[in-house]
Amino acid sequence: MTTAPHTRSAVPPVAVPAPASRPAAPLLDVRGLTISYGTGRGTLRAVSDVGFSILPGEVMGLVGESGSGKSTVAMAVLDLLGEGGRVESGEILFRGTDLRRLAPAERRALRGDSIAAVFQDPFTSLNPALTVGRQIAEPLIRHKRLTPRQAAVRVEELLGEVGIRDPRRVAAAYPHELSGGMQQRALIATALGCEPGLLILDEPTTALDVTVEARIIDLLAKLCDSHHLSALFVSHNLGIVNRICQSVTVLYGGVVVETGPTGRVLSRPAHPYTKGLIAALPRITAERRARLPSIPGTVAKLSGPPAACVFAPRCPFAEETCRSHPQEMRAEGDGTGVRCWKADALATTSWPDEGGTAPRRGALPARSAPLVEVEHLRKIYGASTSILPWLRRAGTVAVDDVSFTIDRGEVLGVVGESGSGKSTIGRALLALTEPSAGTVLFDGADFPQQVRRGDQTLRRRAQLVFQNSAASLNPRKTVGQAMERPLVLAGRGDAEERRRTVAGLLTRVGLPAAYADRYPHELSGGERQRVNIARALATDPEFVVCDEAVSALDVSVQANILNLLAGLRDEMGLSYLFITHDIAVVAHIADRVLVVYGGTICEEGPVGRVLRPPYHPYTEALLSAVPRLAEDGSEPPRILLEDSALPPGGRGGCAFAGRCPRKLGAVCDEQAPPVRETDQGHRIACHIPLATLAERAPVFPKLAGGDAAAR
Amino acid sequence: AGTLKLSVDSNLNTLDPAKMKGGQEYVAAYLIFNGLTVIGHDMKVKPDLAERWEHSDDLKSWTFHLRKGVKFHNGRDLDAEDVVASIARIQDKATGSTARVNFEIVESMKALDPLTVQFQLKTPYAGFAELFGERQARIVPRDAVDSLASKPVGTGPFEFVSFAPGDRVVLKRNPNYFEPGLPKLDEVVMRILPEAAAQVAALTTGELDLVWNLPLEAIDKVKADTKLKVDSVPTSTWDGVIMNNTVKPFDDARVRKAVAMALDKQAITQIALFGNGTPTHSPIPPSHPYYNKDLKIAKGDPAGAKKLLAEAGYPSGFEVTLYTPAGRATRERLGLAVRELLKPAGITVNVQRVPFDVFLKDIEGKAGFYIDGFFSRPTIDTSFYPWYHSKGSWNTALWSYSNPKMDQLLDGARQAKSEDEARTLYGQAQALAVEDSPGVIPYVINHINGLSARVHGFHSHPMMFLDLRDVSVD
Amino acid sequence: MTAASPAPRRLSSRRSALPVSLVVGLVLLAPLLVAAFAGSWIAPYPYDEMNIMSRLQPPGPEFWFGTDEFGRDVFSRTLVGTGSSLLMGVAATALSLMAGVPLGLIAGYKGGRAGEAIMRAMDVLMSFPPILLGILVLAVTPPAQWKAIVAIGIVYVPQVVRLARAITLELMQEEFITAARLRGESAAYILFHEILPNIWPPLAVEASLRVVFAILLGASLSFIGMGAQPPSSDWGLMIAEARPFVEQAPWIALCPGFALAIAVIGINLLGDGLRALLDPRNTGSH
Amino acid sequence: MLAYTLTRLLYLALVLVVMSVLIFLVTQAMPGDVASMIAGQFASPEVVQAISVKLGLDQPLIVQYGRWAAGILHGDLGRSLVLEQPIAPILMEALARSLVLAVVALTVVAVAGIGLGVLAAVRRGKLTDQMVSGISYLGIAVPDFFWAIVLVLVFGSYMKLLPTGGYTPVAEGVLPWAAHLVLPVVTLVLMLLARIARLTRSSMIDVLQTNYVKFARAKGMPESVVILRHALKNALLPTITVLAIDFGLILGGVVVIETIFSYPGMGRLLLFAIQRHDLPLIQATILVVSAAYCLANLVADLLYAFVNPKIRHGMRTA
Ligand SMILES: Nc1ncnc2c1ncn2[C@@H]1O[C@H](COP(=O)(O)OP(=O)(O)OP(=O)(O)O)[C@@H](O)[C@H]1O
Ligand SMILES: Nc1ncnc2c1ncn2[C@@H]1O[C@H](COP(=O)(O)OP(=O)(O)OP(=O)(O)O)[C@@H](O)[C@H]1O
Ligand SMILES: [Mg+2]
Ligand SMILES: [Mg+2]
Ligand code: NI
Repeated sequence: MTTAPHTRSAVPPVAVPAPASRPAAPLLDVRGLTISYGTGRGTLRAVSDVGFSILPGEVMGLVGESGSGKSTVAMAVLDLLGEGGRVESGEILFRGTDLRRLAPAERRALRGDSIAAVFQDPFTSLNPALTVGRQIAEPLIRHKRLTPRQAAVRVEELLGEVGIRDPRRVAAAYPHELSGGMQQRALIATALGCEPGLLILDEPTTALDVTVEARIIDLLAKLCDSHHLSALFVSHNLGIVNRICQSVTVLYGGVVVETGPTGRVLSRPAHPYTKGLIAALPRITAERRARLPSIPGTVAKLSGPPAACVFAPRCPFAEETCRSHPQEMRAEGDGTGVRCWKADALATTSWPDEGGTAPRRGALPARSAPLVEVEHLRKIYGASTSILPWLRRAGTVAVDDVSFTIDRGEVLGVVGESGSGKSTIGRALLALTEPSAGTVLFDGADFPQQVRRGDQTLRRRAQLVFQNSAASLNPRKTVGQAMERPLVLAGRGDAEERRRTVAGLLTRVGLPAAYADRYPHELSGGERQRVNIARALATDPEFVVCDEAVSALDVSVQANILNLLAGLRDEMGLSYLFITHDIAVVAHIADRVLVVYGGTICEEGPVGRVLRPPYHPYTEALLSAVPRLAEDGSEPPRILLEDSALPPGGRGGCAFAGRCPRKLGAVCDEQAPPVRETDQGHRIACHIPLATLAERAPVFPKLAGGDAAAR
Repeated sequence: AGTLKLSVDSNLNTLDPAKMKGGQEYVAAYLIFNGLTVIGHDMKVKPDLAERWEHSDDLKSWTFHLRKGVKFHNGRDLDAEDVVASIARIQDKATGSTARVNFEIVESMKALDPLTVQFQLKTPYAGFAELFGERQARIVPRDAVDSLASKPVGTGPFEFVSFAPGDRVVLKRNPNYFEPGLPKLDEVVMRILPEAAAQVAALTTGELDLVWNLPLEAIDKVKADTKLKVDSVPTSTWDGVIMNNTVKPFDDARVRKAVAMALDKQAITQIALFGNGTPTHSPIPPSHPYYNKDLKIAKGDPAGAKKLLAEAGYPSGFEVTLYTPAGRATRERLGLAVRELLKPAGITVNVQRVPFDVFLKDIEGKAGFYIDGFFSRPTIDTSFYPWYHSKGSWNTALWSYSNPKMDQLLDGARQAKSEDEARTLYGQAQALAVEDSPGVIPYVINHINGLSARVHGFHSHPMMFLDLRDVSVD
Repeated sequence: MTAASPAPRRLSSRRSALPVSLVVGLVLLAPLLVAAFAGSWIAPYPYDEMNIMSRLQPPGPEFWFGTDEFGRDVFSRTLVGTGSSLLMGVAATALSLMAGVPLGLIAGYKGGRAGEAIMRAMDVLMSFPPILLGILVLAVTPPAQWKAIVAIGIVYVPQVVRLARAITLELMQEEFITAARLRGESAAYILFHEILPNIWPPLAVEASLRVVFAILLGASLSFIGMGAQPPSSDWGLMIAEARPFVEQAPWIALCPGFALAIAVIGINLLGDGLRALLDPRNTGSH
Repeated sequence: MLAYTLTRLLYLALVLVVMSVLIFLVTQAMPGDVASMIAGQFASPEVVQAISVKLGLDQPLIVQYGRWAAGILHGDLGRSLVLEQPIAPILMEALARSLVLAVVALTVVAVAGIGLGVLAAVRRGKLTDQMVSGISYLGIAVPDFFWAIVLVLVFGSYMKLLPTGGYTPVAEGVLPWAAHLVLPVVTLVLMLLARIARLTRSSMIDVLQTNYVKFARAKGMPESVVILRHALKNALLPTITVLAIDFGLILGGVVVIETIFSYPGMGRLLLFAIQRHDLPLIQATILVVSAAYCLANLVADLLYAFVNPKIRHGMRTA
């Protein structure tokens, strides 16, 4: 990093020279860009009059909620808008030339050479039918005119540069043989191959696990430094933007609402939307509270040029002027711009916080018998004992000897990386999968066994809220029909009564009763998730498994749903098993946490205890990888895990041993780690003595609430 | 000299003459094998392997003298034992030869010496020599009977070369053929081309020299082509509307008569044969000297038929299923014509096509009403007696017709001392056949071959054989 | 960290304009449908009336599409044949759907041994030459159109099973199925109330193609003498019977040939249109 | 991959065993019988009986099946009752001829169909696309026998350019051999091309919308490389399956086309056998056809795996 204002607070102390004076010519200068899509139902103006510039060596973040036009802008720069997409007006100046004036062949020559890209999803961005090496070599051969042999050499260098230890093997591999992190690194290597001036990164880490994501982000930051790269970094994750970008542009409804240096925008947001966005983010370090602030309303509809402030319908500070006049971008010094005439007036006003800091509901009722008891749960998928020797398979151990309990009214969070068995645990609890071993007791009764016997009565008392709100509603059934069905099964009343119940449930989750007649596709994602929750509540359950129930939602919607769930828990005394990979969400809503890795529980305890040392090495890595905003405090050095393509752990030893940065030796591989208890039900399964584990510095020094939060 | 390429319309099942059943197979049989006698183009019996023959006065003992020096294609000399073995094989039920019934009349047979064979008959039979002109009665080498089906060995003008089922049979000139200077051709290729259009197209492009049994629909086209010609000959091959005389409602002669009355044979001949045939009353064709010219071919008379039906107790007609064997175009057309022509008489006919094997098993001789057809037979007796005599082999299996008067006439004809007597008797029999109408025989069919102008010396044979001995190709 | 993605749109609103192909398809099919139901009333002549005097007449004012070798009016025959030809396609398809969809549903839902068994059985059925299946069904008893329909229906069962199973397997991944199981729904309810309604749109498209294939296979069966029986005027049979006269009297084959082509194109377009109507996102078509 | 192939082969064997039983039972159930077929018109019951005994048709079904199955395991397909010849050579000859037809026709179909499909997908919505669609419709709309008749008329009867029927072995010269193949091949191509082209078009359109194609474009690859290297290989998968099914179809006999062009392939052999009620020939033919069909499918799946390394991988672990 040689230029650019270093508001980025988080980068570990790489040598950072003092900011030089701003060089005059931006590398990429986008002016008045307006883009529309022709769709079956008319023209959709996805982006209106967007402008920003990126200086050489600068990484600019482009943030905004889903559908705000981030990808559209990125693709317009690449000239890859695809069918129906059309740049209506504006200029895209790259090194001073307007790309729009170039012939298609000239733009193609720039692509992959001077302007390279990495997309969101490495799994789909690599051609499954070609080896990784070949795909990386393509632009080298094309733009740099290398011979295939030279290219092959260069490919290995590049792979080494992005931190792949065995470049030769990886180059010869097909994409599916690599883990997500390795695939994403291969994409980055491809992008770097021709030493581009500008890198377009469209949500390059969204599809990855937190720990892998942290690695990739670090790598990108380092590469931007070492290669003196400029980048357009598209993301909706403010934490990551905070980590890697020097400046940020915030899009809302296809319009730039705010732009400025990262540190300033994230710590002192000027536009109401930015304020809301930041406020709605659950924080690990924040005070534990009942409700998160949220932005009411739904995403702006994009059809014509904005006639008023795009955010006005959802803005708590809106006045008549906002609803009648389009807003001008008001530029200030240090590259800051805000599209709100009240920005100055609101400078010190923060987003209204309905829930306030009211403490959450009081202590849990005295421990009675737990509602859910899981003992030695084990689930093996796909084992086969065929008579044909070549068909015999050991199967995947998804969950390996897991035991825990959930009290009435308790929220148990489950965190862990993808494939660690979180969903399997949830499904086993609901008797959706038959456990291979172990027992699941629900209110003292053996749930799976009852279901096996055809007794469905317990079903009513345990429900599930899904991750994918779209997939969990039958597209052919109205909301009302979907919600009515559990009532019918429960033998609940006549049609009229059922209708009333449905209406009541809808109101309870904050939807108009008239929504009962809508089809799922007529609802927004947040509304669908509310319907899901309402459906789960239809039978008055006592226990709800939320499997990534908020992961697919935008920050503002997520806040809404979290508030709803918390409210229901408080009102109805529900217990949740709350599965997520977002530790901040768990920290916000859960009472206790299970950290799972490779199907085993490596750490368990009250939230406040788990977030503090002593940590299980995996928990520590996980926590350190969480991207966070500046105000959460300076980031400690991240513990980077090698991402492994292999399923975790050798059986018999510690599941995490293969990737553990603090591995002791053979003992980790061979012996199951002992479970050690610190206090208040805080347990860690690790060979390393507790005292040693406790010596580590806390990952969140500013963790609010002190020990009190841990109760 | 040269190669003659001809086509037949259907696959050959077998090349074993005793087991042959289809015209296309007989084509091969006459090229590869000989009988003791042969039916000439004039329908008269001629010597073939037998130089001459004589019979005892009571017509019960027949002696045949074989030609000297005849060799099978495998080089062995023909002798009388081969004749005995060939006929014995036909007599064996397990062989399944359709000619077996012909030889039921044989009491015993014996090779008197290598060139003389003698048959003792159970009953006197004047037409015995003609029986050896019958298609299946070919003389085969007694030591090679097992491979006849796929590798036939005979004494005929052409030697077997190869047989690709479904595709072709290739024959070459027999250098040792007993008629000096014959055959003229070096090679004969029999292609199996089931599609009429393909046959005709191949003939026009010169890929074929001869289409055996030219499809009737194509005659006009071939005639129009100057490079092609059509050769046709009347035969006594006939199709018939078979009514089972023991099955209701056809057990009533009035009903049968009504059906016969309603059918306009002229129209039927037009529809089914496009006019390439002649209306007749019985298997005796109008071209034959024994044909009863006093019997008129009546126009269809639906009104009369209706009346007769009413008499028989069917004032409003009846409904009946008419079965036709699938894949025989003329017979299918005949069936449809019958359906149409019986409609005005009040008879509702449902035509049903059945696959040929099903037809053989379940329809022929069992069903009440169906279309069937028979190849011309070598003699008047063999074409008439089996169908009309109450003990006739086809009769019992076809329509079960029985009239003592008819039996008397036919038995008499068999022993008739003079041509005139025979003619009179057969004339009366024909009249009786019309009167009783055991079934309706609407026409006899012309046998037509299409050939290229390059082919010389070809004459269509009334028995539908293919005689290529004298044929040459430019 | 949240992975936000725009909610996929499943269905367009039904108010959107009808796809062109649907309209064209319907326009093409309309006269055929009329003919199918009213053919024998509209037809100028009885379909089986022979007239030796006017055989093989070329098209003219008296006989619009000429006459065949029996002097029957080709146009009338084609009209009357519409019903049986279309019925062949529709009924055979309906049959294959009725047998195939439940089997496919079960194979997809149950998986495991039952599913495996069903699929292997389908493999066996599929490797049976369709002609033989046809012949068998037709030959066991006297041929009749309904038997040809059954034969063709059976021939297409495996394909339908495969499709239904594939969609079911896909749907089984969807969480609304889990939701139903979670409610304690019976397998039958899940199959017929949750999965079936979602199978319907792609199946409708498939069905339109099947109808086409069934009509053509029916025609082929008739063509080799295994389907419709004379003097019926099934199009395939008509074309088969016209074969020997195709040079002297091409109109005998052309009239039913055109009718067949119009039906096939019409149904195909209808299928494409349906697909477009039901799912605007789907762009490809087979 | 090996394990997968083994499993598939095992399945294939299983399917064939089931098929053999089924074929046997089903053919037994067919009406008509070979004995009366051989005996001919009006054979007396004793004759039919005698023939039945000679052919062993009077034995219990299990015995007959056992004998038949044992024969097949020894590579003996039995003897045709009607032709009185061993079946194997007849069958192999017909199979070889069908194979020739299948290979030639499918090569043309594959090349032309994939080409057209890709073209239509790339020019989606444009005139080229519509023309390809139009041609497809024509191919689908007009039944194969109609095409066949038209071709016979035009090329055989009017233009007299090509032989309209039959088959000439290669031994008699390459030119006549090829000439005899032209019309049946063209008919088959007309019949099959449309489906392949449309299928390729639709999967190509799907693939062209994937991320990896977009990424290839983002790398600055020219369209030709994007389409041929990146898209086509992945788009071909469904096409391969359909080609395999078509291959099985032609091997199993395209009765109508074979009849019209008098092509002595499997279809006509089967029809012949069925018409003559020659059970051993029917059974052997269907068994071989089924085996060919299953094998074609297996090859398609293996080819699938070859084209798509992901599936290959799945096979290794499966
Ligand atoms: N090909 C297209 N055709 C029609 N509309 C489109 C197309 N691509 C995107 N849109 C619409 O344009 C708007 C902006 O989409 P874009 O993909 O740029 O959003 P985004 O900010 O990248 O969202 P996300 O965070 O979900 O990736 C959305 O309303 C989207 O529905
Ligand atoms: N139905 C199944 N058949 C076979 N393997 C399965 C099945 N479901 C899950 N698995 C495997 O079990 C392991 C645990 O899966 P699970 O879905 O419980 O993980 P998770 O923690 O929920 O992951 P994610 O965060 O991606 O949802 C994984 O390796 C997965 O591949
Ligand atoms: Mg995007
Ligand atoms: Mg999960
Ligand atoms: Ni720098």
